[in-house]
This record gives sequence, structure tokens and C-alpha cells, in this order.
Amino acid sequence: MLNIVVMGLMLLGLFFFFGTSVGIVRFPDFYSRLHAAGKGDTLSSILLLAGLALYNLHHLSVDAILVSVKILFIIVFIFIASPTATHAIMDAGYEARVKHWVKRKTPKEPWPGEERRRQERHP
Amino acid sequence: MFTLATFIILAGAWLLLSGKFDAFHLALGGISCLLVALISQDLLFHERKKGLAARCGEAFRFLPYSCWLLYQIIVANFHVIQLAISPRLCERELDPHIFTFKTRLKSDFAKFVLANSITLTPGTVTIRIDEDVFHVHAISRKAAGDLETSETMSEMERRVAWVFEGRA
Amino acid sequence: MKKIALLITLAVGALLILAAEDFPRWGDAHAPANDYLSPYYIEKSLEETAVPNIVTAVLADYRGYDTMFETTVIFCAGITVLTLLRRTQRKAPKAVRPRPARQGADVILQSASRLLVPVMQIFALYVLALGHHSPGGGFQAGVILGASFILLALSYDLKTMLARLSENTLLRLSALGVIIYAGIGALCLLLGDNFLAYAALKVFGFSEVMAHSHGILGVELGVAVTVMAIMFSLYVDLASGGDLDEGL
Amino acid sequence: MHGNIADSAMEFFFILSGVLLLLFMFMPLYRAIWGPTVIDRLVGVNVIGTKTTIMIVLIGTLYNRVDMFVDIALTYALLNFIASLAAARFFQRHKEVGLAEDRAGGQSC
Repeated sequence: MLNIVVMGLMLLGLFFFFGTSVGIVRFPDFYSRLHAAGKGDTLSSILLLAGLALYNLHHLSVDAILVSVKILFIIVFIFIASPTATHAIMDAGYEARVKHWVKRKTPKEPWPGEERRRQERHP
Repeated sequence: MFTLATFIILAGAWLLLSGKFDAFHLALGGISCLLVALISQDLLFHERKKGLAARCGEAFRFLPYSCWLLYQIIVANFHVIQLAISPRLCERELDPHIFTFKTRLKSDFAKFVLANSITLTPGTVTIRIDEDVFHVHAISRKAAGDLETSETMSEMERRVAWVFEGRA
Repeated sequence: MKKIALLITLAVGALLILAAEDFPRWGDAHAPANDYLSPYYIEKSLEETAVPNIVTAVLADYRGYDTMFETTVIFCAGITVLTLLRRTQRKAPKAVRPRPARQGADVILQSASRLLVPVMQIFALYVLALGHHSPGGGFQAGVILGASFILLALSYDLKTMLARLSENTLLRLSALGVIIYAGIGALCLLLGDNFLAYAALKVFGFSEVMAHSHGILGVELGVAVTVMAIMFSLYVDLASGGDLDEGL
Repeated sequence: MHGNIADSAMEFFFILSGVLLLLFMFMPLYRAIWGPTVIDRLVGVNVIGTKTTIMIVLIGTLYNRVDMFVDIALTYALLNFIASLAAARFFQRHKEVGLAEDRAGGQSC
């Protein structure tokens, strides 16, 4: 029973991490890649660690509970740190005036800049 | 007063971390907590105007907020995965833009919670906070939602204000 | 002069390579270290030092000299970097770079670091204190402590952080760590045993085994203090380009 | 007997998810190596770092020594966070570093 819950949590975490990775590779510019990294990374880490913390409780003892609490510490830490790191990286990009990808209003309008030309090659 | 509160919180963290309850290790923990409480007493409780009781209230109101946030995070992830996996949706929906809005939250910590919540919820990431102006990058027009459009306060800001300032 | 230096370097290098011929083969299961030393450590370290973590026992007890000079090396390296990098008024001023506009103005980073830093410091001290039972010890604790100060310096600006923990304090702390380590050794010497022979500490009312255990803890504290101070002062100097004026 | 089967099944599952985690990590690695700008690389490295924390806990579970590995994982998470922040701050200051491609764009948004 416990094992099934653990498996469910971890599979869900893996699925979200897969989505994150695909997003990081496929999104057009650095800002939208950070969207994937900031959200997916947090949730998939939380789910995977929650699964491991639960599995750790299958031999119930004081030590096991304390170890699970430590994994909970890591979860809380990631919950605080991951969005903050996302924000810091994005702020750095904004300060360095990395341009964000904009949708073409008409199909004929050229993509401005090197990065967007690359995106045009691999839409 | 605040140093004592810091000490108690740190002692709790120590007990959970160490998991050894004999006298020697407890004494070591006491010394460590005292040391940290002294060298970083102004960190955990930065704004001294609010009393401890108000902070406990914040902590209690934070719990339902975090449940709502968790739900939002899950929605956000499905959104990201949809955008990432389906090419057509990517083509149609993706319209990144940067917008700014002015917040009414006063304290730094409330701004921090709001900023991280914006980052974790669908389609929006906080870029920076200038005084009380938030710069937000939204991945599509729809995702920006009422953060961009609302004249007074968006839903999320109202919730954060409820947690930290006690008004609805 | 340079040629003489090169010759000396080459000669010493050749000697070292010649000496390395006499080492046991790499990974040899029957090298003297594997035949006699390792089984001894594995069997005896717990009953002799009451430290379940063999690494800690070997590091701070059996090879205490080694670790003491490692700490000294860290101290010397830190001092050397400081003398090389540190700019004062007398040295040439550096080209003025535009001050990073966002420094010390990032509310999100500041709130996050205010939340995380005290817990990080507690965790560092936990790693130090429970180095006997879990992976950890002086070096790791020093790194985490130093990292917590670096986090503060990153989110606030460098001046605020240096007001909390000034450069002079850092230098004194880094020396203090080495002094704690060597002082425990010298204390053993004073109490009539060998240098760093923790058994001598039993006059304070411990059993001989517990004297080893507590001696190791004291020594680790010295290591942690030195590593923390040197790590943070290295960061301060590297990030500000030597004038301690503005950080990253 | 039943417990043993369940345990070995879980062990297999953990190994499988570790391998999957490793495979998925190659996608951020692609960003980290070929990312067009330095900041893209930073995104990839940050994600890989967070997932390494989980790998450490996973390996601990497989070896039945989670109590040890969890400390290492926590330390790793802390240092990864600080490293990401420091790198981000560094590039914020040295704007010209590695962002040549975007300057070539020339148009303002």
C-alpha cells in the first residue's frame, strides 16, 4: 500500500521533471526556459523527495522519522530556494538586457537578433 | 525577546536534525543555538514592530495559503508541460511579455512571499522588485491573468495581504 | 637566477619521481598500508576513540599532525592570497567599474537569506558536533558556515556584511582556529604526554576513550573556525577585487 | 517472503527512477553545454544541481543508509543554491561577458 503511494509520487515527480526538461530544451528564449525550470524543478523535487521520505517510514522507528524530517527539511529548503534562484538568474538576465522572444505579428516579419534567427531554424 | 524566539526555533531545528538526546549532545546543541541566536539575531525576525502574537497568527494563516499555493503549483506544472510537449499550443499560446504592477504590500517578507508565489504559479515569473513595483515576465496573455489587468489587487495579492496584514 | 631556480625544481622533481618508484603498486591489495594499517583502524578505532565514524577518527586522532598542518596550509594560503589581492590606499587604484545597480536592493534575496542563514548556521554546527557519528567534521562545517556568510554578503552588499564581521575579526578567527588546534596539542604536551596525544586530557575527569573523543571535537572546532574565516575572507577579496568596497 | 518480493520490487523501481532521472538530466545538460548565452547555461546547471540532491537521497535509499546521505544531500542543496546565486550575481555585474549574441541583435524590445 505504502509502496504504491511512493511509486505514484515518484512517477509523478519523474513525469513533471520530464516536462521541465523538455521545456528547458524547447522553449524559445531564456525567460521562458526559466518558467519551466522554476516551476517544474520545484514541484518534481518536492514530489520525488516526498516519495523517498514516505518510503523511509516503512520500518517505523524514531530514527526513521527523524531522517524523514530531515528530508522534509530539504523539501522546505528547495521550496524556498528554487524560486529565489530562478528569480536571481532572471534578474541577472534582465539587468544584462537579454532580449525576450516576442511573437511575430505577421509571418513575414523577420526575427530580430541572432537568438531568434536560431529559433526560426528550429521552431 | 526576539533573540529568545530565535533561540527556541533554532533549538527545535537542532533537535530534529541531531536526533541524539543524551546530555552531552543536548549541551552542544544549546551552545550552538545560543551562538547562532547571538550572531544572527536580527535575521529571522527582521521587522521589530510586529509582536510575536501577530507572527503566530501569520504562521497559522500561512497554512491554508500554502495549500492553495500547492494547488496552483500543480496547475502551473501541467500548464508548462502542455506548452512544452504540444507544438501547436506552443505556437498559438506563447506570447511572452513583461509587465509591471504596483503592490500595496508593505513588509519585505510579504513581498518576498508574493514574488515567490508569482514565480511558482502558472505562466508568470517575478523578475525584480523595485521598491513596490513588481516586474513580471508572463509567458502568455492568458497566464498573466488578473495580475496584469486588475486595477486594485489581484487575487494572489489579496491572499498574501490576508496572511500578512490580516485584511481581506 | 631563473635558471638556477629551474635547475633546483627539476632536480627536486627528479628525486621525487625516483622516490615514487619505491611506493607500493597503485591499488595493491597487499601493500603495507592495506595489510596492517587499515585493518587496525577498522577494528580498533571505535574502542580506542569512541568515534563510530572511522574517517573522523583517522583524520583527527591517528593522523592529527597531518590535519593540523593541513589547517596551517589553509591558513597560510589564505594569508598569501590576502597579501596578493588586498588593495589599500597606497597601492594603485583600480579602474572604476560601474557599481552594480542591483546590489543590496534585492528584496527577494534578502528575505530568503534572512530565513535560510540562521538555519544554515545551525546545520553547520550540527555537522561539526555530530562529525563523530555522521559524515561531517571541521572542514565541512567550516565550508557551510562560510557559505552562509557568503549568502548574506551576496544578498546584502559587502559593506553591511563586513560591518557584522569585520576583516580584522576574520583574520583573528583564522589564526584562532590554528591556535585552538595547536593549543590542544600543546595542552597534551603540558599534561605530560606526547603532542596531540588526547589521552592526556583524562585529567579533566573523562575516561581515556572519552578524552580521545572530546579532543577530536575540540580539534575539529579549530579546523572549522579557520576554514570558515579563510573561505569568507577569500570570497570578500575576490568579489571586491581587493578593495573590500563592493561585492558581487 | 512477501516482504522480500516487495522490497526487491521497490529496489528495482528506485534503480529505474534513478536511471530515468539521469536520462532526463541530459536535456538540461544540452542547455548547459550548447546554451546560446551564459545565462542559459546557468539555467541548465541549476536544474541539474537540484536533481543531484535527489539523486543523492535516492542512492542513500538504495544503500539503506539514508541517515548519512541525507546530510550530504542537504549540504549539496545549500551549496548549489549559493553557487547559482553567486554565478547569477557575477553575470549581472559583468554584463558584457558571453552575451555577445544578444548584442548582435541590436534592436531594442
